[in-house]
Amino acid sequence: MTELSYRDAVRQALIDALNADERVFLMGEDVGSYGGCYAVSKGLLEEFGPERIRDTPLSESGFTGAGIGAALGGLRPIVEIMTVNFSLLALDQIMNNAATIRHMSGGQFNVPLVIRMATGAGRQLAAQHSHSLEGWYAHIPGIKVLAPATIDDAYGMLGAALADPDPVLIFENVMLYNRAGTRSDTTVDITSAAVRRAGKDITLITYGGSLWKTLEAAEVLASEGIDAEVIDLRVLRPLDDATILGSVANTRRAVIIDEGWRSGSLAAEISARIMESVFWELDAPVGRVCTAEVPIPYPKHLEDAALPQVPGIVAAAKATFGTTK
Amino acid sequence: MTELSYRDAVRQALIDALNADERVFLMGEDVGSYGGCYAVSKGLLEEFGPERIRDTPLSESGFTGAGIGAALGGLRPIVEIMTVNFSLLALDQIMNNAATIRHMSGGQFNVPLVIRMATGAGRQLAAQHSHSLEGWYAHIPGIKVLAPATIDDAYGMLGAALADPDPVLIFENVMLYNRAGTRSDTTVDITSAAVRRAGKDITLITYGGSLWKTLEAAEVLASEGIDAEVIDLRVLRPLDDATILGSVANTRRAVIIDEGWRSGSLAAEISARIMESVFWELDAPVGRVCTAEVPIPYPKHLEDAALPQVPGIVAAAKATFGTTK
Amino acid sequence: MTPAKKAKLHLNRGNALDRLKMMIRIRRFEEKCAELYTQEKIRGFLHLYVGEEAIATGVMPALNTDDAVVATYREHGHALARGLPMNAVMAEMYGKHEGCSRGRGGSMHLFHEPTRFYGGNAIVGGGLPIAVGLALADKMLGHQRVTACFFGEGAAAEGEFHESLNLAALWKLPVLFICENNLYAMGTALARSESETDIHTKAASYKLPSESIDGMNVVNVEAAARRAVAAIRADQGPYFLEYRTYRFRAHSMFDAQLYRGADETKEWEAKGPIVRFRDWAVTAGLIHAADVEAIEQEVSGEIAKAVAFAEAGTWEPVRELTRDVIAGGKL
Amino acid sequence: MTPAKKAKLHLNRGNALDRLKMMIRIRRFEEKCAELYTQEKIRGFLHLYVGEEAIATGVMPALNTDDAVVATYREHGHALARGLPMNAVMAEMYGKHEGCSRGRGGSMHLFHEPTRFYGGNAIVGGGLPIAVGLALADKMLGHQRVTACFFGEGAAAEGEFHESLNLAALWKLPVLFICENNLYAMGTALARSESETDIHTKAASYKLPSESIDGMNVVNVEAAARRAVAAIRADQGPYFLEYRTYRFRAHSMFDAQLYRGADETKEWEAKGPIVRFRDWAVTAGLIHAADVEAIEQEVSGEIAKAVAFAEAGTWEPVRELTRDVIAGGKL
Ligand SMILES: Cc1ncc(C[n+]2csc(CCOP(=O)(O)OP(=O)(O)O)c2C)c(N)n1
Ligand SMILES: Cc1ncc(C[n+]2csc(CCOP(=O)(O)OP(=O)(O)O)c2C)c(N)n1
Ligand SMILES: [Mg+2]
Ligand SMILES: [Mg+2]
Repeated sequence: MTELSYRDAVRQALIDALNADERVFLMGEDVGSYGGCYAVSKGLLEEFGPERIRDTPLSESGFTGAGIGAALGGLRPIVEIMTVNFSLLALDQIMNNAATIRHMSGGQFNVPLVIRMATGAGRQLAAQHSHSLEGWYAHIPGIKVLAPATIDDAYGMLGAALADPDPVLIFENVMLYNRAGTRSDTTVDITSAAVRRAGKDITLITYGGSLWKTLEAAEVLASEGIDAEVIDLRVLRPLDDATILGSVANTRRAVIIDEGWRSGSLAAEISARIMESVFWELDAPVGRVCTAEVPIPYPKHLEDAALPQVPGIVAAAKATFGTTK
Repeated sequence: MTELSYRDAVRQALIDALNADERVFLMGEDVGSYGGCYAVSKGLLEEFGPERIRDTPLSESGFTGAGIGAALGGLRPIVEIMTVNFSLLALDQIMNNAATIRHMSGGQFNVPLVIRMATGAGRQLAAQHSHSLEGWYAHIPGIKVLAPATIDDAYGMLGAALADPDPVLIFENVMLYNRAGTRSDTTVDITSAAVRRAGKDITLITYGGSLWKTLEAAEVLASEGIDAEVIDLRVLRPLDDATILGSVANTRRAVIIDEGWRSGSLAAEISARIMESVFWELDAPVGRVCTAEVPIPYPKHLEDAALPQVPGIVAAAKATFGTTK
Repeated sequence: MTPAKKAKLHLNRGNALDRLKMMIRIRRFEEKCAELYTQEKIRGFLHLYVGEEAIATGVMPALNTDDAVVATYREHGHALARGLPMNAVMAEMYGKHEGCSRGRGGSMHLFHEPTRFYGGNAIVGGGLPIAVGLALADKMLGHQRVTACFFGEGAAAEGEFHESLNLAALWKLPVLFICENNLYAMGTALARSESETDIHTKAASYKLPSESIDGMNVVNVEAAARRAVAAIRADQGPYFLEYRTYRFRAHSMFDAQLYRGADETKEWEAKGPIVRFRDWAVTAGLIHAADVEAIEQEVSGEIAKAVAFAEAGTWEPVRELTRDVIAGGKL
Repeated sequence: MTPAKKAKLHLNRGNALDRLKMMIRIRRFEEKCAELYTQEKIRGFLHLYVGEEAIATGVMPALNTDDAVVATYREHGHALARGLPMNAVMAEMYGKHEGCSRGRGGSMHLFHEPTRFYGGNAIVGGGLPIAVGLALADKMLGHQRVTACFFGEGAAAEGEFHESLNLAALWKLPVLFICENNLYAMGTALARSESETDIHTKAASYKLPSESIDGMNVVNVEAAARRAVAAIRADQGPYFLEYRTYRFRAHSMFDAQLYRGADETKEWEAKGPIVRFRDWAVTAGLIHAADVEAIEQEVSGEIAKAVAFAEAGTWEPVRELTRDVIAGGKL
């Protein structure tokens, strides 16, 4: 167990995958000579050469579709869309091809494609470069959606995604790349949510970049006598209902923390599922802490105000105790 | 009050808008010579000429972006994206430009653009031609999203959308085009939900193509002694909370009927809002009737099974009475 | 057949009968489909290839069995010419479980693993990047295979056309781009959608060799395809063919054809690929009138069987609704 | 100025001083920005135009005040050359309320209604369709205006490039497409992203007149722009200019420039637009060494004032967070 960053963990996962399977290759804008927009693939070109660390022209739809074709053709492509903000240009390929070919072909063909992208706000990149759309992508049948928040997941999810016979989207939160930690030897699955902190008074449900804020909030709550359980969804599609609902049935209270815009957020889906399955166990309405409904503004104070933050999470959690009627 | 179809109502709205304001023009694939994929704009080319009934090449991103530019340049464009299925190709322009320019420019520029598209399944068009993404679009701040279900709305919403200074997306459900009815003289707003049937026992919340199924279900329920209130959302973004929550607070029960795929549906958002605001008034968990999580299959029996249908709505409504604990 | 042999077209009686028969198979199959559509046996969108049969018929023989094909929603002809069993195609048109896509796809989504037939793509331009990827896989895996990608001239305006041609040329991938220029995209005439209507010249933007060919003449079609495929196999770079053709029928079953006159269609019908090749081959003495009669009979029998097969097919049970969304069940 | 006059470039002492001063203003402004970035006064992405100043400087004088400009995330130079007040631009870099986009946009989203400066678009290729639309509005409304659209050579691979050029040419719209070919898109050298690297030749696919020009020479730049704008105003059709240039600095502040050697940059710096024009103009006797000194001083004063303005600017209150999403508040 050595100290490494989230970025290093993803890089190591790439290296191990490239070494383990000849069919694996990485393709995307500036993954090669530049070393990756967020330096994730730095050094890989030298190690694996331009065929397998394949720089693409700026053509998100073209190379994402090419990834689909390459997967159909027997390879195990990892397509990097530099950031989720540019993935809209590839959405037709993702929704109309990657997600449907297995079904349209009656199961004859499948698309073992991994698409990685950076996601999230917090770096003052303003309205066109700060989207958090992973929860939104989780609406699409036919794909899996992953949101690694820990070093182990940053490392382990890539291999699991490559082993999956269907398209898997991995969203790496830009605020986590520099986060350091240690990597354990446990292999990770891509089917379950994880309880990152056990607690009995309330369930805080989150994923990705918000996990760490939520854990911090849980500590604040603990200091005020509220013992929060923190669930890291990890897999945004399909959701692990058992873990989520089991926890809420236990704690009887829940708040969902989600960096997506509030309306139509993944948080809404989780709230609805809790409603449907454990309504009678709830002692308070489920709360949500989401991003404000605004294209992310550039100035730091406004960006901070737009995103979920620790005090807001603490307040939302406490509110579930204050509104008994 | 004469009998006309939903299609005719949209066409009449186009004609009236084109006559009322020189700056208005219609642009899209096959809106001219072909008369519109769903014959909505038939005859308009002859009446208004090729400048104002502007056929475009197949280039959804290009002409949607051109619509944004034209709106910035002083026109009032109506961009027709033939169907929502192709709108993914234009999503970058919609989310990154249309929805953000007002904000990014600090309010200096605004985009008075109307985008119309056909939406919905039910015509056996299979996995790539049967999307219902209007609820999904409602996630995006900076745009308004409309779903006309009635003849009056099919007619009236277009004018209201054109009068709006911001981008408005209008989703016309393909199953409604042939639906006939009469048009009243009332002007319609694009801010409120409508109670299409008053009732006291349960609130059924829906929009677009599912409205008519829901009203049918309400009659079935009535025959079994359950008096359902039916709300037609009409405006999917921003949602009219007052009407929705007021009704549910009254009836204490709700089911949402939504043709979108279940996970991450607009129905989830509405369920979450009910949870947040009227939890203590609820006598049962809020139910959802959505589309199954599958790319829409071609055969009729499977397509029917995938979509919300009257018996499923009736069953979901009744379930809210059966599960008291 | 050796590559060298495949590169040239040897027209003899056998070939001529094959080509004619294939074109007639496609034509009669689709005529039957149109009829079945009015009977509501086939639903959804139905796009007929009538008038364009020479292209699929001429191109497919230039391909090997392990090459790949990517087509559009107007792909019945390509499927049949590629060797998909007519029974499975017809059952798919019905949406029956026995269809080539298990009934899930219908007319616009014919798929077939044994012949590497990758659909049936109903998003205009959407198939091009996939073809690029298939070719990339072949190149990286060291397969000597070609991917043939069919699309209409309408697709040439889409961004994906541009991105795909660039990628294929930049990476020197074995893709045969085949533009079926039938002059209309739904109701939009080429001149109203492209500032440069000479489609094949656009390939120059990508340094991609290209030709424009009469797509109504199956012999020319095939000769060009063989030339192009040979070039691709030799250089491992893409090639672009534009075939000039015409669709005799409406765009789909919902098209009143307001955008063109019956005269124009008539004119083109007179140069139709079947009558033209048939008359030429008869005149040239390659085939005889009786051959044509025999083909028609054989084809008519095959179609009748396909209809019977489809009719006898089964509906997948509703409990299977969500299968084949992701793995599980029967991957 | 009359159109005929504007179409030609008259180089005299006044002009020469103007052009030199503008290039120096842009250069020094950005050098200051880089400094402020390391001080964390400016955050987010910061893309410098250093080395490319001749293009914006040469093109803008060819435009009228009522023409429109669409630019990219590398647009400080365009904004200044277009006439945005430096104070407002600097305040925007800080994210202050007094910024030209109210602080909401930052470096990548400079907007300015009075000069019809439509951003500041940070999606590569995303500005092209908007420029097409602006020109369409002008044409339909009968305005005799031009829309100048700047983008990098990296954008040429995007589908929107293709779709936009076709639309503009098909509809004969008054768009001046300006490709700033600095040979790299982030770390991707042109030859590794385009099979045809001669970008301006791609315009032929759309029957669009095009030229490739040395973008390091402000005189050439301006002459070509005037020619192009005159052609656009005369024919009401688009024009495509490719300016060959080079960015001296990293792509953004996060770029280690692993993809190119310092030698290459050195070589280009030697032909830099400022030194080249300055030396030429001095040698030609158009301007004197003392002029240069005076310009530097004046510019340095202006920048100091802009920084002071930005520093003194205010932060928009958090309660205003959701303003300017849709109308309401202050439309
Ligand atoms: C991206 C997209 N936009 C629009 C459509 C609707 N549509 C289906 S076919 C078609 C015309 C295509 O014309 P062309 O490419 O020339 O092929 P053809 O039908 O003539 O064979 C259109 C507009 C679509 N399927 N996909
Ligand atoms: C659609 C899209 N993909 C990727 C990016 C990330 N990105 C920003 S600038 C850039 C390079 C653009 O190069 P070029 O167009 O040549 O302009 P330059 O930066 O050289 O001025 C890339 C890849 C983006 N902003 N938009
Ligand atoms: Mg066509
Ligand atoms: Mg560049």
